[in-house]
Amino acid sequence: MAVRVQPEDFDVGAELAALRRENPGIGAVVAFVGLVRDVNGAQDVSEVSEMTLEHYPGMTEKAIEAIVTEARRRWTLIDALVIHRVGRLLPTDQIVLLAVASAHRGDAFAACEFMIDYLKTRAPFWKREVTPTGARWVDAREADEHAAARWAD
Amino acid sequence: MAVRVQPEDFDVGAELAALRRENPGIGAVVAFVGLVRDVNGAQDVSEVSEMTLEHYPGMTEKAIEAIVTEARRRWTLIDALVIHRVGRLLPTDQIVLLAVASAHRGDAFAACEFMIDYLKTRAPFWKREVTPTGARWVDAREADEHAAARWAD
Amino acid sequence: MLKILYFASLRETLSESGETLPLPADVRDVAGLRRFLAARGGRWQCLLTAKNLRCAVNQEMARADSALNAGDEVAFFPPVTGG
Amino acid sequence: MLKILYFASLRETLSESGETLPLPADVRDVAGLRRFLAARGGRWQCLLTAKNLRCAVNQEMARADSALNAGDEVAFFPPVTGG
Repeated sequence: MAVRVQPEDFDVGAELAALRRENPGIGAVVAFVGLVRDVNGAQDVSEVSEMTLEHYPGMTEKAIEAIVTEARRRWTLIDALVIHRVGRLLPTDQIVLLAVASAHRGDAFAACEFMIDYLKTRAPFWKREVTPTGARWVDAREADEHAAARWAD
Repeated sequence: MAVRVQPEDFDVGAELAALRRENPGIGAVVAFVGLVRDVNGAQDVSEVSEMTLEHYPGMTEKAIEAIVTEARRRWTLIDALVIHRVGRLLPTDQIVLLAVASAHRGDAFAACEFMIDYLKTRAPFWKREVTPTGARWVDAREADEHAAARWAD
Repeated sequence: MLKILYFASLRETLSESGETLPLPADVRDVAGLRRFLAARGGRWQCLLTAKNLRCAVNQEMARADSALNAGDEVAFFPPVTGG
Repeated sequence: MLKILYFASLRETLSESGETLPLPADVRDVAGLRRFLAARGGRWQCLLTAKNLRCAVNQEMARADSALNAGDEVAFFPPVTGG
């Protein structure tokens, strides 16, 4: 189980290979990659030319680790990985990678979707977008709250 | 949308990069990789030393394309990819890659899980395992039928 | 003519991967072809006795009452186990 | 002492990323600290008026009635928007 918060980009193929590490008990890997879109989803359809991701160093890592721990409590997982970038990002850039390895695919799908839903509402990251009409902080999406609420015990 | 049935291995990182093709409308990519486990899940816990995947050339591709078409009808997807290997495989080898690109993650997660559930019950592939007690054809799993039945209209 | 294909454990049981034969006069559907083949006796009886035998006609999943016509490609196989 | 941090739009509104101050005598919980800071007036009133303001104490999400003690690290920020 690895959690990394970093400005650098990541190599999905290499990260998934490292997660599997030739473990013959793994039958399924599910991965989610979040990317910067050039369209602002929250308020209007103006073009996004760049984005800055701010975070709360220290708490961010703890919050993500708590999410991974909760996923491992709920499902039978062999390993999990979360990489989240911070700093300046451009459209088509990778923002986040979540990957889960398990014996059976049901666990990996559920855990991966649970982790991104929780991360979206519980990990202290904030997006600031630059559009032709200026820079602004992205509003939290109600859809993300609903997605996270699905997993309530 | 690409569907490939091939004996050759595939490079997940390169395939996902090709799927995204720098399209700035893509906000989410969900990928599933199925791998050969060294443990037989269906009948007992004897070790699997190798596996052969047989298929029905022609129908296989058509069946997978129908599954992808159905996924695109149900969800808003930007692109989708399925690669399924055939022939001789060893534990830890990659068997199948399904990847879905969409604007929002909910569509990508649902479509990817739908596609693998349907592929497991509708695409003509058959696994034959070699274990210390001999070779045998893998029995269809009731769990896979249940997983596919969840998506019935 | 009918092109018939057998896959996986069924192919091994029959020691045949396929055959081509004229559409038998009294065979109108998949169930009829199964009865016709099983009537050969011996290992061919598995066409009737095999549990959960699946059939595709012209590469689409078919049912017992799916119609057969000359020129069709018919495949018999056990439940699929890919992925 | 209390270590207080401000993030994202709140940090910009306050023109402050954080500060350190002695735990005020009458501040026992997060709600009390918000009132104490807002009482500075001007831009600080947003500590009370900001919609959906979130708070963490010692890097764990906290509520209005979460207790505060000397030595705590308290952070205020808008709803998160990562991923």
